[in-house]
Amino acid sequence: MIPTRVYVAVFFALLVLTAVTTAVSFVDLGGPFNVITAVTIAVVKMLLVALFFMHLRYSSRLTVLFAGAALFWLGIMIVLTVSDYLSRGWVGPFEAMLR
Amino acid sequence: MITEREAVAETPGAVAHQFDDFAQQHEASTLGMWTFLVTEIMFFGGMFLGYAIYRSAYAEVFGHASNHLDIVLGTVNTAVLIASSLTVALAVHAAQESKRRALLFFLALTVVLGLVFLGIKFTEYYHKYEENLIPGWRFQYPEGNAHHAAIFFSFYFAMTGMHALHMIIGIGMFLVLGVAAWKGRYSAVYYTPVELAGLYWHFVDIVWIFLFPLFYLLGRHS
Amino acid sequence: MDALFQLFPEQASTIAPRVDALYFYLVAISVFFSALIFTLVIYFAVKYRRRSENEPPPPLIPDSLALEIIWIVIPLALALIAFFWGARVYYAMARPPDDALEVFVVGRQWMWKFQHPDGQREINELHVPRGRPVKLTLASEDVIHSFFVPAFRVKHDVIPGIYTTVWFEATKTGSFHLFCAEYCGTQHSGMIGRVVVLEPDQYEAWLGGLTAGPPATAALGKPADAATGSPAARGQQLFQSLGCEVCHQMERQGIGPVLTGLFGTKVRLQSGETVTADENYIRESILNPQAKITAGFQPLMPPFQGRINEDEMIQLIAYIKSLGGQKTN
Amino acid sequence: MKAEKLDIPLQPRIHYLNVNYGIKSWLLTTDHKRIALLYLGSITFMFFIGGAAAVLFRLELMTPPGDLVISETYNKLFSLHGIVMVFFFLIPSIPATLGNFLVPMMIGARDLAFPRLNLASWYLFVAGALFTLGAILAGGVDTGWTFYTPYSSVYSNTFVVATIVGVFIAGFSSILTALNFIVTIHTMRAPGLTWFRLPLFIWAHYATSLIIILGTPVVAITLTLVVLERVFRLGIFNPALGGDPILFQHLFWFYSHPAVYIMILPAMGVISEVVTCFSRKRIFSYRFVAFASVAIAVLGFLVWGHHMFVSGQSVYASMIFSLLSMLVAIPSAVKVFNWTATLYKGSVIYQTPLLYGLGFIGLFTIGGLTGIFLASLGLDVHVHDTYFVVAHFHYIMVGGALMGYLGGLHYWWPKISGKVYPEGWAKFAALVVFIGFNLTFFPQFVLGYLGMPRRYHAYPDEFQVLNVMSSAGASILGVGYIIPMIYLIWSMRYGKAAGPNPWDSPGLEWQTPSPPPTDNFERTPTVTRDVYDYGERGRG
Ligand code: HEA
Ligand code: HEA
Ligand code: HEC
Ligand code: CUA
Ligand SMILES: [Cu+2]
Repeated sequence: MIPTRVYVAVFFALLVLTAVTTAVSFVDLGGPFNVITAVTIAVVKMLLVALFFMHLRYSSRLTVLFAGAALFWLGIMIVLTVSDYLSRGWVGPFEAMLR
Repeated sequence: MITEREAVAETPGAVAHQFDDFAQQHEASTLGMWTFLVTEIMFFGGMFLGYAIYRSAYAEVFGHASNHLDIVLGTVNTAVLIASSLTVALAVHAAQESKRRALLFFLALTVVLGLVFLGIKFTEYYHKYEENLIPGWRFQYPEGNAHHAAIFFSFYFAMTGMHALHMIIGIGMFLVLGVAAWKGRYSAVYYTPVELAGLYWHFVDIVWIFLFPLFYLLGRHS
Repeated sequence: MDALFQLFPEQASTIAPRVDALYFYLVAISVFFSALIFTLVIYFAVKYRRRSENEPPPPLIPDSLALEIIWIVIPLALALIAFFWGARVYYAMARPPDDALEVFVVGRQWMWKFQHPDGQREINELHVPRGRPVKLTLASEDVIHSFFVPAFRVKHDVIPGIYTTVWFEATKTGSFHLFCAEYCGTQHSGMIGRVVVLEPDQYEAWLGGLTAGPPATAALGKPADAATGSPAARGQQLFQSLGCEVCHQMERQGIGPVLTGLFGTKVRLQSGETVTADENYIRESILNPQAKITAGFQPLMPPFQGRINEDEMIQLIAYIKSLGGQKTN
Repeated sequence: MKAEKLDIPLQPRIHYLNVNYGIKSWLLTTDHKRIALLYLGSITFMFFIGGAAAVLFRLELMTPPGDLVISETYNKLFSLHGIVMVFFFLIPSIPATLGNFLVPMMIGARDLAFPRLNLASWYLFVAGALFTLGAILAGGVDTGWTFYTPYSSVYSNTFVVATIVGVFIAGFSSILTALNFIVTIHTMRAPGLTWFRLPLFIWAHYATSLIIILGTPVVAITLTLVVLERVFRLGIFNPALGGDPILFQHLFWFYSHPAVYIMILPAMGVISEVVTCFSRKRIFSYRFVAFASVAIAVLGFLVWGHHMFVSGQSVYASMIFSLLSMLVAIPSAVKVFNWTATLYKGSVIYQTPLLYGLGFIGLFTIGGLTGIFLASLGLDVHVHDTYFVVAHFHYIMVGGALMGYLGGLHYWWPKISGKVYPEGWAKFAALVVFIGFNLTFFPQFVLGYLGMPRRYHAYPDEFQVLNVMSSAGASILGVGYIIPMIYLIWSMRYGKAAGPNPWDSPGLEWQTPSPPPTDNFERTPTVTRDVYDYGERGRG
């Protein structure tokens, strides 16, 4: 069984991260860095909740595999869709190969 | 017409007829819950993808529009939700140690925190109503392209609304669990329902962990 | 064309033989594999049929990695050939030649409207010259449609909100079916028309006849459009009447940038990105200027979304193009 | 056989069909076998509704002008046909009936892991079907089964919302079934039943369940957004309000392409069982066939953009999707070749299930190969949204999946009902289906390449001959479907008793009486040998 102090520690870590992400958002980090920081912090928070509160750290490989698979498939969906949007206006690359 | 086996299955804490033993039943239930969470991830994932596409297409307006959300209430709500995750984790812990009173206490606390979250959320919704920021119903947005701002708020309401719906379901689950816990159904031997409800609640928490920066924090720096 | 029974569509564009060649390649593969599978299945089923109830059990046939590899690699190779072949044809379809004749097409429930560079307008009928590439810029006023001419083997969706293009070079004169291929509501199957391919000199005559005499579309009951001028000329009128010229002046920079020579060039945006000033960009700049602010300017231009329709948009763009610039794509 | 003779019972043996009687004992049952039968009834009903719509629009298409029904009606008919056939017939067909019945039996379990959830899934299915049928009775829906925006979200003034709610609910029903399968297969296999001893039917259902779990939620949320957009006039997919209709297509096909594998994989599972049993041989290359199912499930998620080659999707994205579509064809090819090889040197018995099985192999091959045409970019531009596509998917869904379903239904009918169906009639019906099918759909390939667009109420004269052939075939096909329905129902009452193992198959589901007792097995079986052990000469 996981000792309660682990839970409490995770709780405080989450609070601190919430404070950090809120504070940082008021600073202009330039370019895409605000988004990157915000998402990174959110991912860390997610991992904390999943690993400790949801006991993923202590679960069977199968459970971890399922959780991982969901994220992986979400990744597939996002990456392939975004690849369309990003390459909409492209002209040129592979031109020679294709003409 | 209930067979004896089925009758046994109705008693909580007993092994249902299709399973051989507790271990198998527990494994199946946990795996079932995780599989369900996989579907939930994909469900919210679809909306996150939509959000991401529009956010990059209309970055400017999205940034502006996000400043119309109340960052104080949003941050407080994040803290409330994280606290409720803690109380759920402690509730599961109490059940694992067969501590009935502690279990009841943490379940009650979770429900209260959940209700506080929803209360704050609906206050925010009401503000949006007053500020005419509800797309399709009352919407005025003079500062920029109103259509694009409306998309921002559409996602805001769709995603936080879907999230709130999940919270309401979760609170309902904890109320039912509370009654069962009151009757002393859960103990170190059998606490699967508490554990599963906990998994669900943590998942709902994780969704919010992403919603918060994406909606509230986006345009603060500009 | 009018035969009651056909097995193969007419080839009437430069791309059609290329598509058909690919088609025959795939037909050949399919016939081969279908025949192979059918023959083997029937042969085995007959040859190894059970002859009596107490026939001894069949022998154990060991798995064969070699066989598996063979029937993975060969189909894969054949499929990859189809991929590369298909990709090349597709690429050719996606990139119109530079010297193409440009026609604007607006689809709406449930008709096709065409606008030629010299101002002729047609409905559900498109006249084009033989032997010259024609590039169509497609716009929709409502839902998604799809521009499809089977004899040319070309098709592209017509999407509200953005421009798409399709091009072809007709090789045969005659009249060909034009279909709307994307389901668009009640009269989807009525959203059809003809593409009439004329010899270049006939085409010139047709053009002349249109501007001088009564338009060919009169046959369809459409009154002759008195104010027929080129889209660019009408665009110029719109440019004045909508008040664009208040901010966009010809030589001198006003509140907004000078649009002369803009088309096809690279524009620097306030966000630091650069974009090509193609049709879609200009369209967006007019409908929704805030989306992409040109570097060095204030976001002062009012959005024109909802104030101009697709036809007018086409004319404005034609006007801006007529102010010079470079060819895109 | 011996066991049956020994305990010729004075009282009829108790099995799952006669443990108790009455409507309540069925509507409140948690027995997977009874739920399977509830599903069987429901989807058969839905199939005939979808089929009736097909009959009507095939009649309309006999003549070039739109003269039998008006175009609104025509559009509602094919929408109804597509929606009902896909969401309310083919997706649940094999998994919810044969799968529900057999997954626990094949792995030696007493029931699925969550029996009550299983019943709930049937109720959800019925609720979804009622919504959709209600929408049809109220006036119908005319968006096609693809619900493309902005037509569905803004322009159509038919009952889009009610239909979508129905589809949404049905989606949750299939999610619950899939969840049950995944958990059951993971946790409840009989002792000794390792993964590589599982019947290929189970592998196929596992792969199918994965797709359902990962894909269905996405279409659920997408359709929800369409409803929100329609009801609250939001602009998420409406270009007039800044939305992007192509995003809808991405989200829709992210589910709906994998969904086509939801429809075919279970049928492939059936074929693996049938072909082995009636050639009295183990499957050729078990592992390749098993992994092919998983490969199809995974690769199937990477190719959805092949439905969008002319939609304004970027040229390069289209190329990626085309390339990946070529790859996804390979595992299907592996299966086809391995089934064929299984017949080699077998001891082939011509029973009805095998006839359907062989029909499946042939028609699926044609359907699949024409999929390669569609996946080839330059060619798809011409045939996209023409009857070529219609022919492609009917070859796979009707010639493939539906034949697989009928084959499976015949194969396990003795187990399900305890009775034998009339073999002569069954063979005759299989032949009628095969002939009717090819006459209906082969001409459509030709029509498609000629350029006849799909969803067309009226068409130019020169397409008439081929259309008449197709309509004629459809009526033959309809007869072919009605015959089995009649004799299967007939056999439930009048058929001869089947005995526990009429096909003499080594599968676990056959090692228990027919119909099985409520708990499936007297004693949990222990597995020590290969599921496909037909006692071939030379086995160790
Ligand atoms: C059960 C259903 C099912 C299945 C299994 C498939 C399987 C495949 N489909 Fe199909 N498809 C549909 C149902 C299905 N499809 C439907 C319903 C639509 C239309 C949707 C709509 O718009 O309404 C559609 C549309 C569709 C399109 C879009 C067409 C368009 O709208 O323009 C494409 C394009 O790539 C495609 C491709 C494929 C491919 C490559 C496969 C492959 O998986 C096939 C693989 C199988 C084989 C290849 C045969 C066996 C192999 C051999 C015998 C060996 C030889 C092989 C080679 C040489 C390669 N399908
Ligand atoms: C599982 C899937 C499935 C099945 C089994 C079928 C079965 C059939 N389909 Fe369908 N079809 C689709 C899935 C399916 N279809 C889909 C997804 C579409 C696309 C829809 C869209 O565009 O949105 C489509 C579209 C489609 C079209 C194109 C319509 C168009 O684009 O305009 C056609 C045309 O011939 C057609 C024909 C048929 C026929 C003749 C059958 C036959 O196999 C049916 C045979 C069954 C019967 C004949 C029933 C027997 C019952 C009776 C005889 C009772 C009769 C009662 C009365 C008449 C009151 N289908
Ligand atoms: C109130 C002043 C104003 C009016 C009226 C106006 N514009 Fe503009 N326009 C601007 C400004 C300022 C910019 C540069 C900032 C930006 O990109 O939004 C601009 C940018 C543009 C651009 C993009 C040019 C580039 O270099 O990227 C186009 C094209 C354009 N306008 C066309 C039009 C048309 C067509 C009309 C009339 C229908 C019009 N404008 C009316 C002020 C105006
Ligand atoms: Cu326009 Cu179909
Ligand atoms: Cu597909």
